[in-house]
Amino acid sequence: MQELIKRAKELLADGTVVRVLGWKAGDLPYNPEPAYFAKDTDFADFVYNGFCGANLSKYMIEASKMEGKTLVFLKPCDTYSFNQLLKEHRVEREKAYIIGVGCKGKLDIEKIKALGIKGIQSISGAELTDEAETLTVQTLYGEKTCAYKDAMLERCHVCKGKEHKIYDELLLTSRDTTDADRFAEVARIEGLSPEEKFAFFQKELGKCIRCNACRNVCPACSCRKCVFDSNKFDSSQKANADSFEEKMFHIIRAFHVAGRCTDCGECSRVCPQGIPLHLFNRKFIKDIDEFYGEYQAGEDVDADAPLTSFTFEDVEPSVVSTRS
Amino acid sequence: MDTCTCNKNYTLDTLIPQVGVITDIREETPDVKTFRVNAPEGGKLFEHMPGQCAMVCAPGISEGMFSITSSPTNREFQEFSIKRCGVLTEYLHSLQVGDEITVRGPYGNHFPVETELKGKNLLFIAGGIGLAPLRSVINYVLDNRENYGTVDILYGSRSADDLVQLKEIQEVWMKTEGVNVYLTIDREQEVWDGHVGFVPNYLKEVGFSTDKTALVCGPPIMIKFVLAALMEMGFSKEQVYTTLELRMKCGIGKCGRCNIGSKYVCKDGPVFRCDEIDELPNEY
Amino acid sequence: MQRIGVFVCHCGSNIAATVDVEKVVEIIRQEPGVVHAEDYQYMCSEVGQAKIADAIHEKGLTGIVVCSCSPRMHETTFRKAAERAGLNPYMVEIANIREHCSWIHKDVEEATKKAVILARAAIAKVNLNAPLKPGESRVTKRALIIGGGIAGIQTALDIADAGYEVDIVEKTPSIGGRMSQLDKTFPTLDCSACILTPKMVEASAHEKITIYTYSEVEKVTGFVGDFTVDIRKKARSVDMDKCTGCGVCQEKCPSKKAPSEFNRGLSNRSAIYTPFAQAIPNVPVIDREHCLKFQKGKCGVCAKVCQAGAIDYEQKDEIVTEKYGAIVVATGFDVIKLDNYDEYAYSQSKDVITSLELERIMNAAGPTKGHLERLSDGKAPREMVFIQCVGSRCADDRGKSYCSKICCMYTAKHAMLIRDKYPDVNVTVFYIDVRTPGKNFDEFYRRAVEDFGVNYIKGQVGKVAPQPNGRLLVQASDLLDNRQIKMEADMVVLAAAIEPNPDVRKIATMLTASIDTNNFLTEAHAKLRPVESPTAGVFLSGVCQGPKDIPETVAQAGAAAVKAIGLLAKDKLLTNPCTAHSDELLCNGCSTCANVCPYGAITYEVRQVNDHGIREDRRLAVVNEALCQGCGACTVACPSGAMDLKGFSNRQILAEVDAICQ
Amino acid sequence: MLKIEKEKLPELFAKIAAGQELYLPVNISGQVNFAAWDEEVQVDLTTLKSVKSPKDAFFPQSENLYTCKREGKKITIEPEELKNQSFVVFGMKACDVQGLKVLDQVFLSDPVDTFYAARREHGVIVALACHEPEETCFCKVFGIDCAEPAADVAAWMAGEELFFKPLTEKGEALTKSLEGLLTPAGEAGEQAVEEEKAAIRAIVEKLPYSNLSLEGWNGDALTEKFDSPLWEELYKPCLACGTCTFVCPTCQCYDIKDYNTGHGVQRYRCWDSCMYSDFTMMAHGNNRTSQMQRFRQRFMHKLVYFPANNDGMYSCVGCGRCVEKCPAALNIVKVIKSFQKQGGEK
Amino acid sequence: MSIETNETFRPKIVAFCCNWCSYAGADLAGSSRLSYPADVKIIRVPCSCRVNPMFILRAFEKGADGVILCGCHPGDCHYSTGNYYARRRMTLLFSMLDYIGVENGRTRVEWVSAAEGVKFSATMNEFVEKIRSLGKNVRLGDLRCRS
Repeated sequence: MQELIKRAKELLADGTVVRVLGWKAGDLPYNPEPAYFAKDTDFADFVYNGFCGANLSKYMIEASKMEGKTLVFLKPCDTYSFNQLLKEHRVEREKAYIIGVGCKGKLDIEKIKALGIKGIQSISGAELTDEAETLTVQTLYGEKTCAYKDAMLERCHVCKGKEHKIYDELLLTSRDTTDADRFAEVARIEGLSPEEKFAFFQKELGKCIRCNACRNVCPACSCRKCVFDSNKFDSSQKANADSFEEKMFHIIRAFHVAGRCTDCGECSRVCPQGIPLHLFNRKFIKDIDEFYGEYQAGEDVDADAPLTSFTFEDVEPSVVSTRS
Repeated sequence: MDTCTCNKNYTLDTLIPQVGVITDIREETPDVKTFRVNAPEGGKLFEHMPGQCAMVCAPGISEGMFSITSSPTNREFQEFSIKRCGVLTEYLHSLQVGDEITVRGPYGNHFPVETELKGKNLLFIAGGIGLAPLRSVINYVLDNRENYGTVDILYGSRSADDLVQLKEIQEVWMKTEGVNVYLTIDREQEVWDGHVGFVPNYLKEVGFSTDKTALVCGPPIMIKFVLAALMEMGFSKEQVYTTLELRMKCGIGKCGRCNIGSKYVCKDGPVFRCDEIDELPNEY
Repeated sequence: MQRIGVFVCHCGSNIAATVDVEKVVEIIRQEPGVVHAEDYQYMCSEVGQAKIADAIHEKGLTGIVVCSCSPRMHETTFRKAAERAGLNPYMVEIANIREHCSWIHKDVEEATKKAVILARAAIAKVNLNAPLKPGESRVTKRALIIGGGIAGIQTALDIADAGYEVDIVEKTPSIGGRMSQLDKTFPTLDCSACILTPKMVEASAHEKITIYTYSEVEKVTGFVGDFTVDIRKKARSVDMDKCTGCGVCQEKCPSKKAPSEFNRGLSNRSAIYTPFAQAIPNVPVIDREHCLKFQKGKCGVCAKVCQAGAIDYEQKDEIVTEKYGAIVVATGFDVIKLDNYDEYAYSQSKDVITSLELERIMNAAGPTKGHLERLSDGKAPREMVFIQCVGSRCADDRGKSYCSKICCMYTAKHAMLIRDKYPDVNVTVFYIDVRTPGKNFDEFYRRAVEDFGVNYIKGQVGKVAPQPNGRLLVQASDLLDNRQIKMEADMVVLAAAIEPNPDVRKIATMLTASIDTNNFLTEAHAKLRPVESPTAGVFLSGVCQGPKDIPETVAQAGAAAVKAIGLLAKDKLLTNPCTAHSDELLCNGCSTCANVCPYGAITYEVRQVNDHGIREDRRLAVVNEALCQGCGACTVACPSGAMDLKGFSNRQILAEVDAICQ
Repeated sequence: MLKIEKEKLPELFAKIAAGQELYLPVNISGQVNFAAWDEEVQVDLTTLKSVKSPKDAFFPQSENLYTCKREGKKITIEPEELKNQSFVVFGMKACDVQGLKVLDQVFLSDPVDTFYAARREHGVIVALACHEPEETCFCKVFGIDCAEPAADVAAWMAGEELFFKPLTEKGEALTKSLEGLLTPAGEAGEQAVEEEKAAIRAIVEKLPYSNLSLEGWNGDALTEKFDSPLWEELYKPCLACGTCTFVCPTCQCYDIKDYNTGHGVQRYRCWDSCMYSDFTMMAHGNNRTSQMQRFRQRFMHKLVYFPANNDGMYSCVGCGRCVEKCPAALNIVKVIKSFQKQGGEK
Repeated sequence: MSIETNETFRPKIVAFCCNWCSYAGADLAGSSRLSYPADVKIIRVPCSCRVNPMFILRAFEKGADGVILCGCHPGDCHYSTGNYYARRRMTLLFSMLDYIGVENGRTRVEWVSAAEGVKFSATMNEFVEKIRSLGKNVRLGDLRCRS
């Protein structure tokens, strides 16, 4: 963390950048927030630890509109999002100085709480430099521990790799965290009967409160005005009146980001109701891989996107009913 | 448990509208029409006070807040002057006599015609469609002439074609004793032999004495300059009333949209005395 | 909200017999927005159109719904009627209650109900219609003809005679096409070359016509009136300007093993060659695949013998880019491959040939100098069998489902010519049906049977088997006498089906012209617009549109020319106003729309916008309305819904959906 | 005071639900929210906070107001029926109950919102003391005692028992209907509840936010707070989603919309959020164009405007849901603290 | 569900047809008097690529029991490439609907040329039959629209 601060201060001092986009410590051990730093004194609150899960790429849309260059710290997975935004002309490369920061998997406070740990006062072991595999949590109800792994966000278990896809320089080393198959859950659901599938999603989506957190945090959902906020399709809805609306919203949202979603996992991370929203996006990713060849959004800025290209031999839509 | 009967105590919720029948449509200007609305069984939909508004709705299309332009002293109907400027108003303009709409209200406060304004000399300053709420007050005042002092009306518009209620102005207001009407349009026009110039400038030209209470309504930019002019002329803020317009949905100060500072424009407004506006955060 | 008038057409009894028209009117009259509704016998008639105009005037209608036949039939009619009455023509929508309703349903109640729903959908749409105004685009006064056969030549001549520049692009080294390979033509038996050659000469000499032989269309962009075409002039290796056409090079060329395309591979030609004697231009090309110089690096005989110094081994393909207002496709046909018809032993015996090969054999300039002889041993045949419908009118996917149309007549011609020239040769024709509609056609066929003694047997040939004695055993069934036939023949001639030139698929894609499942180009309307492609500015000439004989081809070529001339004669074209447009407040500037636009109609610019009080510079999509053809691909690619299509807007389509699902 | 063994709670719920609708915290796919009880549901009384506050038992996320039907030119209006049967909400916390008091100020003030009023009238609230308060709680700041919730019935979970104490007439009536299942708590019970209260209060004292100071936040602080440059810094991470408002027990902004069902136009209202960019947007402009303004509005409303209109009552009850759920880790505590810090520096 | 109810069940079916091929194919089916059930209602769009997934979901929302999209055969698009995009979009959309448990027979894409009146009618007959066998769409509709 100190290296990051030191380097940021240097780049501010030599005029390379006029502001730094990073994370500021919160008032609880686990809630750092994305923040700008412009002066030396601002860095007192600077933090980079396991709870800094927020993908800062999306903030670069706004930062690209500001005067001067912004130093942004991007984790490996965030760089895919940055690339994708670059491809869509939503961020400006010249406005960003990217320091790729290492990552040893990001933590999910919900998972820690789900382990029955509450009344949290402090957490140790979440720093990138900590070698420990265990988090030690001081709580109002005594000291608790849990394995770092068990507290990790789902997305980190299926990490695409710790290689930064775009950067000006790199700091801190990463630790490989992949220990699960990215598409296993999607495949499991695909294997269910229509009734079971329906019941599963009905239950999950039934929790949706249409708060739009998933959409607003999503680097691919970068529309200035979402179709669900405009009258272009008579689709502006927040009624939450019955299950159809959530389906409409989540299917269309997933469709709109199909071929653009880098699978950064922010939607699932922020959902207040813990809906595994990545299951929608990953379904499209899996289908795209299977039907049109493997494609990773944000890997290559110049690659043709799956939904804006085609081949003459593409599968027919009837494949949906014939393949299973 | 048994069905209880306690709900009978509740009157119909204020959010539930009434059906209104359009009984007359007057084309005031190329883009303003005045709609007369009655209850389906005849008569007025409700009683109101000058300056109050109502939510007019074309079901399935949209709903909007419009000031009631007819005077409460009119016992037969309510009128709305509506300018065509969006989906709803476009739709309303396509309606014909006999068509039905829904109306709920009246909402908001009103000009203090029975309190502060009583006995005062009144100066009405309106621009364009801004005459709509003031017309209600003017007719109320004219119908209760004995309760008020002098009445001066300064009304301006972009062009001669854009002056609303011109017939009434010329045939009633101008002919009423003790009422002075000053009309102006923004730019020269062949058909126009009256005054030409913006409302705030005309106001200063006429140079009204400060023994009056001013009621101002019109486009925001006009209000801004009229207020400045009035201050310049020596009026105090306590002598000036105007209306605010924000996005409104419920009309009863609960949905949160028109909240500004501790006021809800739809409930605590739309009529504000200018010194009250000064206390609001600058978000209007 | 519009003031809508609804007009329901009886179409005589076409609609009224199954749809209760009065009831539709009665129900629709109650719909919100509908201020006028009436029915009439024939809405498309003058009286019907006048009713629309009257209602527009009297009721101040702002939107019209006509419930009638398909919009493909009369949309334009009603739009024009509305326009004459002062209404924007795009405020008219059609509810198709004939093709999509009365003609396919029998139950009156059901059809009436559906007609009401279709009318409601149209009303819902027209409520959201906005007046549209077509833009204008210029017309380049030059036509391109793809294919230099008789169809292409005729079209080119007709257009050029009208005073417009015409370019012909021909893939082979010479114009002339299939017709140049024919010997005699039915039903007059005049010599094909004698009537074709003057046309070829006329075309090449015409000052308005430029001929690109040995060339192919490489790329087409643009749209009606303003196509830009890249033509690849393949390297001929011979300088067209220097060559005198003396022919010495072909004589001296040591490589003479290349199969002659012109003779359908029945003879060989040299590596440097002109396809046939009357070729235009009379300039040879070097077939680099068979040329020793190109293959082995040594030889160079032709260069040595060429007095004019026209041989140029270094010549490269050249791309010519030219602008055209109209394009005529005249790519013609080929006979099908007979791989699927092993039973006829085509690949096993040299004496089983196609009719087109027989044409070459019968031709004096052909491989046998016009002598009828077996290709296996050069002997004169005594017994000849013709088999009809090989690959035509085929029920399964071995062949073509359609009738190739010309085979009956050319077979009669062949039979007659053989019997005339070689009276001792017996000719037997196996047929399914003999189809001879056409001027003097049936008379011609009857002459073959009655005057020339050709033996016609209605029956199918099951098998042709080469015999050890060198003859061919033909097994067939005689359907009229209901008996099996086994006979030996010396030659068997197969009337192989014809199919569109295989290159047409590529060309159609470039032109965005549609083709049917048999690769024939689709006409804009099967009856009323038979020589136009649905793609504006593209016209169809000859067999590329469907099987036809020479007179029909020439007639269609002329018709295509007239259509093209009609277009070229205009100075300006009105463009389709149903184009995409982007809402600047919603546009993300992400380029997704541009990535799917087939016309390159979307570009980006940075512009300041005022988004409800926020002023900022934004990268925004801009649609070039002259280029946009209105497909709508961009509207779906756009995630924010900024892109929409005029005339088929999101909200219009959704309104139709709602009305239907109500 | 009465009591029931925890293991008998299903019987209790069944009995309540036999007479009326019963809403209580239920775990669905890993998340606890208030939902209607039936034998299938997985009741969860140990999770401290439901994701959404139980306010939607009284102010549903979405509710129909009326249906408008059209025949030719004729319009008819069919108002939605008001709630006319009693229902029980079991397991609300002290902060949630206080949240309703805040909503009462809005919906029961003139003109009364009859839809809300009918629900309030028919709703019986059984409030549960907070067994193990958490670090995100700060109800104490607003004078709420989570050890002793004030509702129709107050309840405590202590040991293997649930203690049940009716506080109002409605509460008494409910208790009466449960006779047989509930047994007198006795001296020991009273004692156990007192111990539980003490334990709760002891933890509350130790909570990190419990001594948050609201000094300077009141109805009079309008201009000073409104004009502070701090907002410009504070709002930056805000994603403009509505999570905070939708989980909040006091947020009451709503939208009124029409839905065309094909057989009529349904007028419904649904929760809205002042954080949404189109909340105040009009055809010609928007009086809060920037996210900073919208962000400021939410907190100014809760801490300044609302107290100004309601005798100093804050429109925040310290439930801490926004603290837990904000995707950008922003929350009202950070706002209050930032102003405090700035005040200190001055 | 008993068989009787299935027989009396009249589904609502929306067919999006591209203007150039399939709409003309439907016209041809009409002029050839090739009948198919009146349950099918056609919406004309310029190209299959004009069909937004929102349209399809909207149809289901408002009570459609089946939605079919007809366009030119691949390679024959009037706009040259439109149906290729439509093909990818619909493949993914249908796959997603299948994934969330919507019966996959409720959606279909069929390529119908202007000459294929017979195919158009046969396809519609087949599709209606399929939807009848699936019964009313209950998994993807807005409850408020149920009559």
